[in-house]
Amino acid sequence: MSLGAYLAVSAVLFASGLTCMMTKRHALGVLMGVELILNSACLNLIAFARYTSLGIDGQVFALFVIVIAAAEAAVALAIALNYYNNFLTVDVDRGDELKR
Amino acid sequence: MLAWLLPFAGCVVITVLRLKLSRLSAVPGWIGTGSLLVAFCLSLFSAGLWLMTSPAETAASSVSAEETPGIQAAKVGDDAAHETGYSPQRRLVGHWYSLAKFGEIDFPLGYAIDALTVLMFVLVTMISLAVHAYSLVYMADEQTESYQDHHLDHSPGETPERPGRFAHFYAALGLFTFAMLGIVLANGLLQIFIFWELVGFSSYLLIGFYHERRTARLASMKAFLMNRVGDVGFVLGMTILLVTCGTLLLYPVHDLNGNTSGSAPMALPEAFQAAVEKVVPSEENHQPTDLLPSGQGISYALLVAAGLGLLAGCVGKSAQFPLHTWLADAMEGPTPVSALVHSATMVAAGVYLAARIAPLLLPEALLLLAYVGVVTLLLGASMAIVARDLKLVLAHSTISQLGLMLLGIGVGAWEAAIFHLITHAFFKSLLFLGAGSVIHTTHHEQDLEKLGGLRAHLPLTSLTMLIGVIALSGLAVPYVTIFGESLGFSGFHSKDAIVSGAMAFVLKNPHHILLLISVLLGACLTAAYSLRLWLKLFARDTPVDPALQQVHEGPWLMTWPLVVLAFFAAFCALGGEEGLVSTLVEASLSPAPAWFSGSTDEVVSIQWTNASDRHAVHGTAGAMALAAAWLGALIAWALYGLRAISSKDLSRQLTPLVRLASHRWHFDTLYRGFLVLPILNLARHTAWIDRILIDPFIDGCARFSERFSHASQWFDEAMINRFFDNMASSVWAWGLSLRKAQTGHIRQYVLLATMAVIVLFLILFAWMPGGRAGP
Amino acid sequence: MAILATGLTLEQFLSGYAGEFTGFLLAVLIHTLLLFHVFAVSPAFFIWLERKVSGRIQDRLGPTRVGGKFGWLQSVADGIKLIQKEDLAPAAADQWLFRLAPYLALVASFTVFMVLPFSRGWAAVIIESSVFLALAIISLEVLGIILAGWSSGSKWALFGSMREAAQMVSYEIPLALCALIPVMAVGSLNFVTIAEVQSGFFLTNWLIFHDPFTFVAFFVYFTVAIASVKRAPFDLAEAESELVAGFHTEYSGMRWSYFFLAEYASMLSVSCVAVLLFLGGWWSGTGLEDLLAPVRNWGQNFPVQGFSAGNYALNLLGAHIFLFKASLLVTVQIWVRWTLPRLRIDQVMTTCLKYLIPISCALFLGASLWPLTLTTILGRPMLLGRPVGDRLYEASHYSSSPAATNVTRTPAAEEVVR
Amino acid sequence: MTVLQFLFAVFASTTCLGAVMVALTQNIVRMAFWLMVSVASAAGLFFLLHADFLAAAQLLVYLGGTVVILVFGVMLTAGGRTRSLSPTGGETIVAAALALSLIMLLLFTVGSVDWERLNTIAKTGQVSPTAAQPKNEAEPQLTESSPTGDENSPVLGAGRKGDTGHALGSAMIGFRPQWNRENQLVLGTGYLLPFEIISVHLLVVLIGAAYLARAKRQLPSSRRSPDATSTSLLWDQDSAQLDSSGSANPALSQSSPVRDDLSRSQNLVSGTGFSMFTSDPQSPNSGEVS
Repeated sequence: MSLGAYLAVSAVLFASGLTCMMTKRHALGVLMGVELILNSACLNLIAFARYTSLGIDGQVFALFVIVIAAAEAAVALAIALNYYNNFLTVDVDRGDELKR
Repeated sequence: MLAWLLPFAGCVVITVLRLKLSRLSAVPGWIGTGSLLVAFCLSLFSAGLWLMTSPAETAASSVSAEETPGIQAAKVGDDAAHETGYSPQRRLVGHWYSLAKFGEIDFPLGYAIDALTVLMFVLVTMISLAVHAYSLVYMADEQTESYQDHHLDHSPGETPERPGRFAHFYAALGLFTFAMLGIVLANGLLQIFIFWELVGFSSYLLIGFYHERRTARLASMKAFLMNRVGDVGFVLGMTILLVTCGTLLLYPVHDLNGNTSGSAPMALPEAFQAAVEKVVPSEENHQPTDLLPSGQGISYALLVAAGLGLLAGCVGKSAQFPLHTWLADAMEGPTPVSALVHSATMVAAGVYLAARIAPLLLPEALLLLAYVGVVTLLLGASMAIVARDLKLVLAHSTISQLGLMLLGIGVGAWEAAIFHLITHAFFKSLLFLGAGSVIHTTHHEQDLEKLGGLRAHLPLTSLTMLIGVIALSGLAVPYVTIFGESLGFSGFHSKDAIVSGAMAFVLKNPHHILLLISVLLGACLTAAYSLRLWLKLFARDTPVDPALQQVHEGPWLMTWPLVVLAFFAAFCALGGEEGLVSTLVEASLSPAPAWFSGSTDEVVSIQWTNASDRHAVHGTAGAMALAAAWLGALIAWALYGLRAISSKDLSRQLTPLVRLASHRWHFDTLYRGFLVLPILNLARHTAWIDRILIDPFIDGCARFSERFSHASQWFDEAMINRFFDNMASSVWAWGLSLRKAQTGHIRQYVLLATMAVIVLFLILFAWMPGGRAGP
Repeated sequence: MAILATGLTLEQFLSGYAGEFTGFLLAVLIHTLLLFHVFAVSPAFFIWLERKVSGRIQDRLGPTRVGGKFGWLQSVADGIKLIQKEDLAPAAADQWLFRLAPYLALVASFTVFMVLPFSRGWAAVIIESSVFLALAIISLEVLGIILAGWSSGSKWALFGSMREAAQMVSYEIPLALCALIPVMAVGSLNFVTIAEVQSGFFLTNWLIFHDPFTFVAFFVYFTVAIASVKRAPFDLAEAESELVAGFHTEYSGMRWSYFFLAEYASMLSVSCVAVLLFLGGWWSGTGLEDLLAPVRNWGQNFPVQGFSAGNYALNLLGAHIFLFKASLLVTVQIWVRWTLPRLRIDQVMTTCLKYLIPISCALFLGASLWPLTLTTILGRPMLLGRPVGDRLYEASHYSSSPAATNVTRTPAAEEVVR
Repeated sequence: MTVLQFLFAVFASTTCLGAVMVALTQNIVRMAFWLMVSVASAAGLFFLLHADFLAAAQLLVYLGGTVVILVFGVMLTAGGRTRSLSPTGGETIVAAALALSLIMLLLFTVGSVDWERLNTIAKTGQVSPTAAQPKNEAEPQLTESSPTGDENSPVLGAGRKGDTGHALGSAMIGFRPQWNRENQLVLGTGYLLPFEIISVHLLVVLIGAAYLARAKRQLPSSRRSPDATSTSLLWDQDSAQLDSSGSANPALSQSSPVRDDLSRSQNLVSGTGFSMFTSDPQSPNSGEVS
């Protein structure tokens, strides 16, 4: 298999994640989009690690990305819960209080 | 060294604590006293160590090792470097820290410990301890929130009140002691000068302690300014010495055995000697015109001036003839302070320094010093004998005794001078504390005419003061000895030493006979006024003033220092010039430089004496001094004790003289007329110039700049502000319009960002073919 | 792919005959079938076992009718009954997820067996980080359960699945930490290596007796494992006295039985992991294998080229020993279930967060310091048995894929590959 | 069709399918399911890329941790208004158009870059003359390069393709063997510091998340109105109710300002506008358990 195939999969992942972020009004839906995007980055890094001279470094970065994604999910969930506590909804469109 | 730091620590602690403690608390006093007690014990300990290890010949390195815990770190030089030829004394010199270093010249902070230092430590800490303890009672009325000062001028309806300053007092007292110890410990003129000024400052604090009183304010200011006059000389002298000798250190660094550690820089006496020897050969063919600088070498006159400058500092500090007026005014301070100032610390500093730097003084300077001492001696004595104020008598007595000491230095007998300094410290502090006791118990009554007949009420005070008076006047029972000792108190021995020094000097230089006569006259007067004081106070059995009927002794804290000091005043000079104290003093002072040993000098023809000369005339001199003292005592006895002669008649007959003396020889008037008023006038004229010429100019400038700023204000407001306002409002409006784009919807932001990325990529691909890496 | 003979994987063996792609597919098929065999039969056995054991503990007989005196076929009969039942889905349920969820749980618990070696080289997938992968897959079962609970549209199911989620997420941490302790002692993440290291004459070579920390870690691991397969006393997700039946309240019939299948398979899989990590894997610990070692060389290329009958026989023996140990542990789990009362949910969480995690952290720390300390004091890294390092060297011949290590050793196998 | 290609096809298709379904589905739990599918298939892709350890990490962290947490969060926040959270049609169309164009763009970019040449440049540090060769000739060279070098790579434990656990671990603790441009194996600097930083970061995140999500009092159910977003409004209502109830009893009305103040301070402290003091006697069913 070639590098390009993996990059194509990653592109699909990325675009789906972005779409998720653009269309989902549920806060956790947006979060899932973020996860998809991070996953696509991960896939990219590992593919480059496999097919180029990036070597083991790519996997190390991917590992860091995974860890960061987990941390980000925890914090984002906490934020979402707080958001829910304060707004009684998880609709991100209602979180425009700062604008008013 | 620890003993030196403790009072400072006490001072600091008190200063800190006074922020926290109530004004009613006696804790600061106890802290101060406690620290002094420890310091005193440490001093005693080190003195004991010093005495135990005293034979310098057998001193081994183990001795100095034993010494270290007591006197803190001797720098043991393992190799015996060159034995400094001129200083066989045991001395511990070292440096802690270099303040600054300019090329070759080093300004270190160091210490020079020898027998005199140790002795002075014991003395200072002991007297200071006595004063501290004494003050616990004397100043007890300061432990209040509202201290009523009856000496203040006030309208009858109100009593001026102020918060008590007990802690303040102890802090200043601790600082004072610390500074004096610093002088004693210092090695190097610069360090001495630092502590010198610290002494001046803390004395300013203490003299002006009752600073609500105008007199106290003026007195402290006067003391400070007078000291400044002397200090100018000090600084000048130091500068000259620094230029000529290249160092300000008194002694080279070496350990107890005189071993210098490595290549020690040349110390001051050595360098000075070298400088003098460089100059003196050019005096072989002495021409008066050669006195002034003729070549590029150092002028002899410059060296004399250096000595004179340093002496000016001593004169100012020790309240000698031209600058003596501050001391009498300094009585405005609390009495314990006076005791400390007059005995061990401030005025002693001058004499101490003079004795320390004596090898640096050329004969001209010494001679001048001798005459200054004589004049002061007589002046002080004459003022003391007519003074009505209890403390003033003692103050003038101090002036006169200090004159005696400087005379001793001036005639080359500086061992005697220091000896007298020490004995004087004891009995003068004793007298002051006794006077304080009287004043305290009689509720601040200081007038001798109102006091009197207190013996029955204050038995201990009267007894101790009698001892002090006898010691001061140098009285003794002639030709009677007990246990091989002549029957006399400490003053007898020390005064004898000075008188013999003066006599030996006069014998060699007969044209200076005036010195001897004055000394004897001074001794006579001393005995007279001191006995007068005692008789006035204690002679009669019943108080003159009925208000003093209920007077009785103060608490033990007040009387015990008196007793202790009386003991020392009586017996500290035991053994006379062969005694312990005198020996220690002799062991530590620098011996006379080479030119002292009899060689006739070219400029002022003086034959110098040495110890053996003085010893030869000792008996005669003692007899003469004793006779003079007895004469004075008898006169006083006749006048005030027996009232055989009415003192009033006598004073009426000697009216001009008495008036002159009681007006302190009009020195204050003279100073006022010749110095203060002209300066004030000058100031007035300067102020006039200021007002007429400079002020209008400045005003004009100000007015111009005001106009200018008005103009620029207009410019600012009309042009710049409007410009920025317009800009800000347009930015504001723009921001408001942009705000509509900020929907606060996170999804929209993502959408826009994605769009932007896509557009950017498209632009990149469309217009930047270089960005395409593909085929 | 599993190592069929010395230096030859099944995939390589089949490829030699049927071409690469077909060989691969065939190998996959064979592995799946074999594993599904284990996966499907063992729960049936354990369910029967549980019924009997619980019966004995409660002083009764348990199933006695179907299939003879001991009710051998009771599980089969239950299975047939469940298959026949109607497949119900509540109206309030999210139908699609509701139907999907049991399969998710099933797949997760099945996948674990993929990386478990049953004997030397007998694993469907041999990879270096198989312990890690096994732990990862064990933690996936919860997803199916959560989805099941949520999609049921029932409060009880939702509560059950919430509890399960909280419990699983918490218990994953001590589970992984305890599993890491033998991993650290051996220095490999490979199940095969870890098991091979525990070969030898006596039990002292088992990692549970490696040092005090592994000894304690085994019991902690076993406790946590019980919790992670939500067995009593940690079965809060299906606490019938509080939540009717927890996450599977709304399930019935075949889908309901899938959950049970998954649960019992999970019990077996965590027990297998425990056996591999702590209890000597497929080694009897009696030195029997050492006696029989020459057998491995018998019958080289016996039935066909690249196959070794002696080796196969010994591996078969090891697999039986392994399964026996694992079944023993499952029995202990059953025993525990019918002995201890259920904890409350807060007690469950407290047990994990306040006790088990700190304990396992302390064990981890101690286990990492233990060899250092021993080496400093005694000069050798362990008290009993041969040092792991020595054994590791020997074991490394079997642990990794033969493609790399054994190519030069067996020319016959190489021929087959060509 | 080789085995690898077959497996890639399976995993890539499920990955893409899962991702697209995440984007298309509106039900949040189904989204989570599809995310699960996508992530698990991505782990399969990682296996294919010889990153076994990462694949396991992906399964453990993403699937076992992150997705579970997400679903957990979904359940915790499911009690809100049941109004549909689906986007408007226009939004969807715009987003879809954007996403499609982005995919096109990315695919175009991927296709147009000569990766082999770039790789050669990166390896040798210079633009080699062989870069102009056709792409398919360089294909084998590309596929054979492996993160750990080759089978005979001296990297620790690299006995087999995909055995990156040892290499990763070594890199994490500071030993990173790498090939330099002269094709010699040298010891590069590892990732010990980033590793430590990431560990501390994780800890901080854990504590922070626990702090953020700590239990707070919820609003009484009667207040669950869309406009109940301002806390100041809430205590005003509370105090108003107190006053109205206290007007019947003069003594109570006397004491009401005190309680009012108390409740205000409580509200200000708790920050959510719900005070146990004020609402307990009025709405006993307020403490709804989640």
